[in-house]
Amino acid sequence: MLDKKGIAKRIAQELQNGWYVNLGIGIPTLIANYVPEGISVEFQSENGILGMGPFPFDGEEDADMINAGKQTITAMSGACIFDSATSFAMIRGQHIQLTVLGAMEVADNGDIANWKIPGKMVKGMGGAMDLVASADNIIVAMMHTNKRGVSKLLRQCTLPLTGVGCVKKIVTNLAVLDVTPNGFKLIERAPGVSVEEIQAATEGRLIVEGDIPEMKID
Amino acid sequence: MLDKKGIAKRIAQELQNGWYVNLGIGIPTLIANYVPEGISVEFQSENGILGMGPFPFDGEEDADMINAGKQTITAMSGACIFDSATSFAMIRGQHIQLTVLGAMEVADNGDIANWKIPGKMVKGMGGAMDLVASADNIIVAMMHTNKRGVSKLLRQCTLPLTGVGCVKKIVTNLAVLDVTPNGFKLIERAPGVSVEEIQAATEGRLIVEGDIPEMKID
Amino acid sequence: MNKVVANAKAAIQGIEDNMTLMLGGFGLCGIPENCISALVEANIKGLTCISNNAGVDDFGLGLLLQKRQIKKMISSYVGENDEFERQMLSGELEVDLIPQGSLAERCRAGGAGVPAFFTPAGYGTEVALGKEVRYFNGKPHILENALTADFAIVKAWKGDPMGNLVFKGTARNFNPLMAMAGKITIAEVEELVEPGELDPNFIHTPGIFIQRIFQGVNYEKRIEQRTVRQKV
Amino acid sequence: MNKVVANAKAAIQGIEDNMTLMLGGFGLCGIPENCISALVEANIKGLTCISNNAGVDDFGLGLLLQKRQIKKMISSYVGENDEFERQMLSGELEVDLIPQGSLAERCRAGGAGVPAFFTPAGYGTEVALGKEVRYFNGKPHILENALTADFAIVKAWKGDPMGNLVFKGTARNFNPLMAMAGKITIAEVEELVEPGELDPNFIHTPGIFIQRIFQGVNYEKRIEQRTVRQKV
Repeated sequence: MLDKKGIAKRIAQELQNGWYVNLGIGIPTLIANYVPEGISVEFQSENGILGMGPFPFDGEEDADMINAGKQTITAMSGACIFDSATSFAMIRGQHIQLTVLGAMEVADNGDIANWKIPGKMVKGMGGAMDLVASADNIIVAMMHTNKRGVSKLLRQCTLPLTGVGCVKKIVTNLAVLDVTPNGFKLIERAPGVSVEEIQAATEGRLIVEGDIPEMKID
Repeated sequence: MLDKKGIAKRIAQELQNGWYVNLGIGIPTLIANYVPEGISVEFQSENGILGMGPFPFDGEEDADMINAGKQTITAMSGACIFDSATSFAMIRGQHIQLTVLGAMEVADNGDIANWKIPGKMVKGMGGAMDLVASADNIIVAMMHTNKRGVSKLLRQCTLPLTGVGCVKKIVTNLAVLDVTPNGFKLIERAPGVSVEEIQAATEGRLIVEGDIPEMKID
Repeated sequence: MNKVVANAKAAIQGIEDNMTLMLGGFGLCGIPENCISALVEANIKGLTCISNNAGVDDFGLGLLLQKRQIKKMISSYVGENDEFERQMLSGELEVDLIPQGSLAERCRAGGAGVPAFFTPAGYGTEVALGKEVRYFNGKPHILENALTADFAIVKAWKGDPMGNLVFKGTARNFNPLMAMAGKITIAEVEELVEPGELDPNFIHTPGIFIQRIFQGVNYEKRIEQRTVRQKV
Repeated sequence: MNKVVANAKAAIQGIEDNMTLMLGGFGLCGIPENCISALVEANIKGLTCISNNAGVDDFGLGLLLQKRQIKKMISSYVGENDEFERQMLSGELEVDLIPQGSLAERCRAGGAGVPAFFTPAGYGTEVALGKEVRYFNGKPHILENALTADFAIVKAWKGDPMGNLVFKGTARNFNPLMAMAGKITIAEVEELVEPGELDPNFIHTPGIFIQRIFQGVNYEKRIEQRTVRQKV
């Protein structure tokens, strides 16, 4: 089974040279720490920066330099700054090659819910609806089940949707899965996790074809 | 009767302090030379500059600084440069207080035709259609009749339209006229021009109420 | 052309109860601190505020929420604010949540004279309820309307008396878009410079979009999430 | 991320007969001179060119017209070009004339993932034929579609290897918008600078929109209307 770092490391293996990447808050943010050797990517934050760098050194924080999670950040050499409309022009116009975000639920048709629990506090969708509706390549990073052990990979979402039919790939603490027209297709198992365990934790349709390899994570 | 300079001088009297103004090619361009004392306006050129200044001194031309007529220009102190989408955001978004342009024909309902003569060379509308469709305050600067002596102030335009019902005021070599729901309303006569002469040169409905004063031009 | 006013109090003249305001900023970054304080002091009520976020309990728009000056918030993300939550759950506060990219584009459209446009964001969700759906290249889109405001209030780094503005870093965010969409737009700046001091080639917001400008005072520029690393 | 190619010839690899190109510039100001020469040399035919103007007889897109490489022009203003006139009147050249502001906004929309938007420009004219009309605030608007291109070719003043661009003066014009709307966008620059040399806060076109960049040579930068005044 993977921890959050492990999920981030596994998704980092998907990065390709020259990609522009938008990372959501939470597990996705960790991916920036595990970019493979020899791969050069640029991170976009939807509040208006491309070429986002690491956190500033203590004492060098600049209130005018934050990411979409409102964390203080730095800019890499070759970075650029722009307004929110230009930022979402990049996103909506499909100039971003990969979007990674968290989810509360994913359905086996690619629907995603991650912004609202009716009756509880509604914080808002932020940029998530633009991201999922626009990106060709969306990976969801999340735990396979919620805190009560209930599957988050469902036949149908129960929460209000963020986007429809948009998720392409899911990386959880248990598995890597592709979203196909016939449901979740199991691609890899997390180290030490059996197909049966994944099946048991997946409420939506799960496709298991042939031998399922175990992930390779350093 | 006014010459082209006179038309420009008369229109310059309409300028109000703090206005942003877009001047078309031809007579309108001359208006910049006659801004009244104490009035501060800024000229926009739709290819992407606000705060357009006079022509450069001989030898100081910059190929990268032109106006919409492709003439070399300078920038005033406090000018700014922007792309064509931002430029037309200013125009379409009604941030420009006055647009002055020439016309081949104006109808007494405010329709204007100034971009195409079927069967002859078509040069294109450039920014004229955006300007006339967007501006609240459009003045047409033109000669009252064409070279063959035919009226350009018509009951109905005969040429393909640039915009419908948009012209508010017309300044010609003979008169100042407002466009009203009932036709062209005569406001002022050019020096030495009689109401009868204006009537004879106007094909569209002309409204003459009371004494029509003569323009005051320095 | 001189658009300089003395201070925030002078700048907000004409803002009345029940008006619609746009306020720039993302989180607490790039917010018009001086004007928010002046609005609190003037105790203007019943406001509809269009702003990506709603501040925190004791800063930014949270100050207006505390005094119940806001009737309705139009935002994309409104976490980090207990008083907001309380007012929303109790029904005191109306809230209209909008995808962030649609919010940005709707402000720009409002300023650019584009009354409506199609976007894929929100299709198939609550956001699309009651909105026209149309397919382009086989992909569903919804029609979104432009947003405008009685007053837009933005915060810039530098500005000149004609209203030309330059922003710093990610404090730019929504400010240039909202600047376009106000019937009257107020800019507060950290530094008011002489005319001609800003390079015409590098101005973020052309002065034409600004009606009033002043140099603000006592900027706190609070940081919401101070994240740092240690020097090795 | 290094997007630098050797020269115009390398940059235009992949442009084939019958493709659609966008070319930046207004008149002869800010046009991609090097790439136009390379297209002439490569003798690519049947092109659809989206460009505000069509050059003059012996410069700019006029060079492609002379060699009959252009099948269709999509522009707002095409005067100043006798060969253009001849080809259009003889029916050799298709021409689609678009209001200048709609052209700019349609390119931006193409790059921004906005498939269509409403604009008042052209309502009641030939431009509106066959287009949907809708009233907003009592004013008629027409629906315009986004424009995209197989390749967009832009000219900037300075650029870095990641594709970040800075333009000079009114040579900016359509270049930043078309840069957004190309499936592949080529930037030719007067000066290719080192990474980090351009201030992140003052970049006109973010590198994300650019796929190939090179430093051009022998810029003529011809002036169409040399207008000057004399020193007194």
